[in-house]
Amino acid sequence: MTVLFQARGLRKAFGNGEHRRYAVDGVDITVAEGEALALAGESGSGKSTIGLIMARLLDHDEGEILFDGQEIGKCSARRAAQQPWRAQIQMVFQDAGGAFDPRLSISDSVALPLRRLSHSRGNALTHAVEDALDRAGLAGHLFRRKPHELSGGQLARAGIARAIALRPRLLILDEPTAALDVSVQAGILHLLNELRRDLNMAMVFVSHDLNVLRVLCSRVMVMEHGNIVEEGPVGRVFASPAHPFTTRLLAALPKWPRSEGLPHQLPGSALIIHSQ
Amino acid sequence: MPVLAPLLTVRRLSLAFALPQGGRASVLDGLSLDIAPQEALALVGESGSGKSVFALALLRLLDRHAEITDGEIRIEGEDLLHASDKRMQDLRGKTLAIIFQNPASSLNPIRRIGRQIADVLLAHGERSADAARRRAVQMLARVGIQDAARRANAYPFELSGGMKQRVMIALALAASPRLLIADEATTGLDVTTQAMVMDLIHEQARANNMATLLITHDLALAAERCDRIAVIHAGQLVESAPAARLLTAARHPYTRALLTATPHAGSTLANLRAIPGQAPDTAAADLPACRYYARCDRRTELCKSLPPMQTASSNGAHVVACHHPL
Amino acid sequence: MKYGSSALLLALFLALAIAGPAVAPYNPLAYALADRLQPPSLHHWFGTDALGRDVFSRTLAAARTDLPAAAAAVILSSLIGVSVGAACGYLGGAIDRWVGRVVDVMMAFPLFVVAVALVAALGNSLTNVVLATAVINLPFYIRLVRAEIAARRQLGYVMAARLAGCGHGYIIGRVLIPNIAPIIAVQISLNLGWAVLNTSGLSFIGLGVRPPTPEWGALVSDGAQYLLTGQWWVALGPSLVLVLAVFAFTLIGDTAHDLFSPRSAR
Amino acid sequence: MNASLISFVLRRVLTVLPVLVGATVFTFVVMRLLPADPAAFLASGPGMGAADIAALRAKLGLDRSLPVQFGLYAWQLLHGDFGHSFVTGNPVALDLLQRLPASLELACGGLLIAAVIGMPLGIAAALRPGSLFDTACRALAVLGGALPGFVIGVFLIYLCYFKLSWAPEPTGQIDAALSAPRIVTGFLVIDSLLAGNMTAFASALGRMVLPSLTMALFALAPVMRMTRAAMVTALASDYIRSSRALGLPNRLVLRYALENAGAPLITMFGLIFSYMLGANVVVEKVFAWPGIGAYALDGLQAADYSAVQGFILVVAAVFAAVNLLVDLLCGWADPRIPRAA
Repeated sequence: MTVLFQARGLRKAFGNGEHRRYAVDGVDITVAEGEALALAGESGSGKSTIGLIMARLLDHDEGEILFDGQEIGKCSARRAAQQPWRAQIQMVFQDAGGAFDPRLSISDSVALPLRRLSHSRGNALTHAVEDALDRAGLAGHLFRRKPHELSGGQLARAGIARAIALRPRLLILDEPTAALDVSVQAGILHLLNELRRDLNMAMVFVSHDLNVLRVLCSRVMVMEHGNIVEEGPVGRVFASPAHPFTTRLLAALPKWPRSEGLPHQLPGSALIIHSQ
Repeated sequence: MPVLAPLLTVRRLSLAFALPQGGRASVLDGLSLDIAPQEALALVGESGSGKSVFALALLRLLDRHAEITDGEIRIEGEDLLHASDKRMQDLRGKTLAIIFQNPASSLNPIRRIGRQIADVLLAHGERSADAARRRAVQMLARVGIQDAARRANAYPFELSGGMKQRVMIALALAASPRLLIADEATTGLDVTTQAMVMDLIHEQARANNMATLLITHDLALAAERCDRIAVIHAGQLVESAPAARLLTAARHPYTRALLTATPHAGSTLANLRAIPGQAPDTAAADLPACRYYARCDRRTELCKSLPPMQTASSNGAHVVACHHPL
Repeated sequence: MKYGSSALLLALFLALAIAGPAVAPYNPLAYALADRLQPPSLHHWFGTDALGRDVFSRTLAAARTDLPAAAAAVILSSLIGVSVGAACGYLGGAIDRWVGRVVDVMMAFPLFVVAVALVAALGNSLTNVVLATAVINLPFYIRLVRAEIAARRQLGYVMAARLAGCGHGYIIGRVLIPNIAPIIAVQISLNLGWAVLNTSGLSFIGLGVRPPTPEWGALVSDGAQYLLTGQWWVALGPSLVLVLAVFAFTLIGDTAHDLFSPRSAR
Repeated sequence: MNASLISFVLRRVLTVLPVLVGATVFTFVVMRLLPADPAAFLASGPGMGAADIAALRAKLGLDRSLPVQFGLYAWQLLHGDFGHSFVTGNPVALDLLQRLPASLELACGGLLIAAVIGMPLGIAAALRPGSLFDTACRALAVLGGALPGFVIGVFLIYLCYFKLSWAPEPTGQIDAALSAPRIVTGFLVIDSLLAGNMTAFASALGRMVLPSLTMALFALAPVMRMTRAAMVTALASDYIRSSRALGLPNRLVLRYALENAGAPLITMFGLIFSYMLGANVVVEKVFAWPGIGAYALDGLQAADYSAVQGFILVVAAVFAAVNLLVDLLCGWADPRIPRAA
């Protein structure tokens, strides 16, 4: 697995004077090509801050950032828009509704990055926009709709379409399914997994929902108060957590009766109901 | 669970909202369910299913656009729908209490927490202000706040997030209600805080033989924390059963679909499946009799025309409303 | 309904201002001492003033002074206010703090104080009154736009625009300001009402417009003298028209405000 | 606990400084923009040659560099020397001190009446959003907002004095025939009461009615609109919904809302009060009321710029004092403010 993204010694503080607090306090992250990495932690753990720093939307105080072997941390977030690697790193936001300019139709919003960064125009642009929206599983008659006319699930798909339109090599997703109903969430998780496989796109999932991260990612980094407390393959970390915080996090998850596979797959199979 | 007279009885409750742009949305359609004393019932449904409207209807806190078109609600035998406003005011807090989503913002930001709890006690029978203040400090201690006497003088903004959740629970339990409704009370909270809040509610319920109604979209949370689960879809009760039974032998297609869509400890991406389509617009004129019709893979013409009849299991514990249950 | 009626009223005033002189039954400046101080009649709808001039024609002509003056003041203050506010809201930091401090000081001076000072310094002319009205309204725009932009700066679609390679100019000009345009429009319509109020108020106390230029405030001021001798109509006509004009502007502002405020949008 | 309160008070007092400094700079710049050179103007008496003008310029310090002039000017101000008014002949500071109470009397009286009428209406409208009463209040507020102070004043005089003769003649604070009571507070109504001079008291009070009513009508619209907005926000909050759900009696729920609307309401009154200081000028002209506004207007007409300059400084100082008072009251009304600042 070739290393695509590497950050070392990331530190970021907010507030000044005695209120100064390190949201990110010395974090190292490595993401391989096409990998699905989970960044797990509770609110206030600094996971979203790291997401913004990786997407170069937020300046960090210390630490270096390498993308494809090239140092990109020195350039400030304000000037990131003009950098050659801008199209290579994209992000999907938690509040899908707030992620779209209320005045523009969905296809116009998806066209914006294509127009600005890949300078495509006319038919090529329209084709690229429609391809991205199709790939994200959005129905054609929704393309010209305004954001407030779409459901939560449709907006999530449109957000993903916009992010993959430029075929970035690294995609950061901040709580992609937190605002969605369970019935719609599963569809988005399948879509993300297919896109990652088909487009060989590395994805970093920032979330507090361990169950979602377990089904989607291969590697997990657990964060608490700005530090990575544990890191490793999802299976091992979730099965036998080493760090007390991870243990407490997993213990707090609502317990589902332990059963082989789904309760309903084998009609009449005897299931061991985990005593309450 | 010995069969006692139900604490709360809801029969055929139907409710409609007058929409600002005209038309009426029938948000609840013939909802019937009971809660036995000290029972922990979960009402599980997706956003827009009407579960929170149901909670507000129980407390008659709905705004003037809502109208209860049919049905009956009785608490300890007393008819709530026709109770006077004064009587409802007495019942709220003393018999029925509720905690809303993001409980921290339910505290009056500029009033000391001790006084807020004392206000509830004074509103429900406590005569002397001093006694009310003393009992308020005891309540704070009971919900696990250390140094309660000093903390009672603090303002909400001086407390941590977790402590504010505890104070809200102390407020709700101050007048020792018979039924505590938690309406998405832990949605958006961290998993560890959620566990603390649910433990606290469970512990207080057992200590004061109080029934609880957990309203949530999280089926896993409901399964772990409640004796029985009722599933609601677009304002219709589709199924209710003891928790373990619902998980292992659900009979309604929607409950089944929810189970296969909810990620949990044992699930993998392969066996996770989304539910096609969306919940119907309850203001639409051509609403099918069973509102899961558009998304159901077992639907027939019958489901469109005839409202699904509720059939109960032999001991009456497992009820399902479907023409073609699994 | 409310929205429609105020728009109609406003259209009437705009037509009045443009077509004023052509429509006026009499020449607003022509004396006719013979029919001095006549009460309202079919010939003179608003009656005549002490110099026998037709009050109705003068009120019509006054629209050509007041409305353009108000418009000029509002355009001036909104253009400067919106750009300064946008810069502060978007950039934040030192510029935001300093401008905030200056705005606080500017708010310390009620309109009449600034107008009195400007007129004292630069001379008694309508331009100075327009300048004073603009200066006074500036802080409202700066604070409004600064707050609205700052609130939206962290929103997803702004960050998405940055991800799409858009520079700050594009984000402020093509994303943020168009999204708050309706809110600015509400402030502009409210402001127009205030501007007419201010201009006429100043000329009522003799600042800005010098006789014989017809201006609503000045007309009411002339009329006021004759109130105590029973000729109520000299002041009534212009006052009614002035109040209606201000009412039309503020009504549109008030109704539009409900349209855009989150509460009513639900 | 009170340490943070003291530091809050001190910090707030400091915020007054920029406003005062800003005001001084503003008046200094305005004075320097004057078309006429003050020295030449003052020395334009018969037989005054170029040498005399130059001498006068030196005496007035006008020949020194601007910063020095500003220093001199500021120093004078600190000593209460606002210059002399050649219209009244006495120091501007004295004139303003005598006339300030008359202006404050109007502004406070007007605001008080507006509050007594406006707040209950605003609260009642907020309690019944969307009702006929609510829409009526809003329409009244918009209409009130559209009524210029001078139109209200003029027609009140016509109606109440000329037509119905309820109100006394609108000329000045007290009937010219009566002797003004000894000045204690400068508020004629109070001073006459203190002096036990009932006829003067009745006359002063009677004469105050119309001008304060004009100011009140002028302030009624913003008071009503902002009270309604503050109450609607408070009533729509989570803590009100949960206090109802806890069975608290309605009057306690209303009290919760009122307490939380306190800080925004106080800020609103501060804003409206300073806004009314401007309206004073017009009302004082209409009612020939001897306030600082009328004084500044006369100064302007007579090109007596020291008077105008003094007026601007006094208004800025009053505004700064009002803001400080508002900040402190907000700190008391909402405990979060002192601790968060």
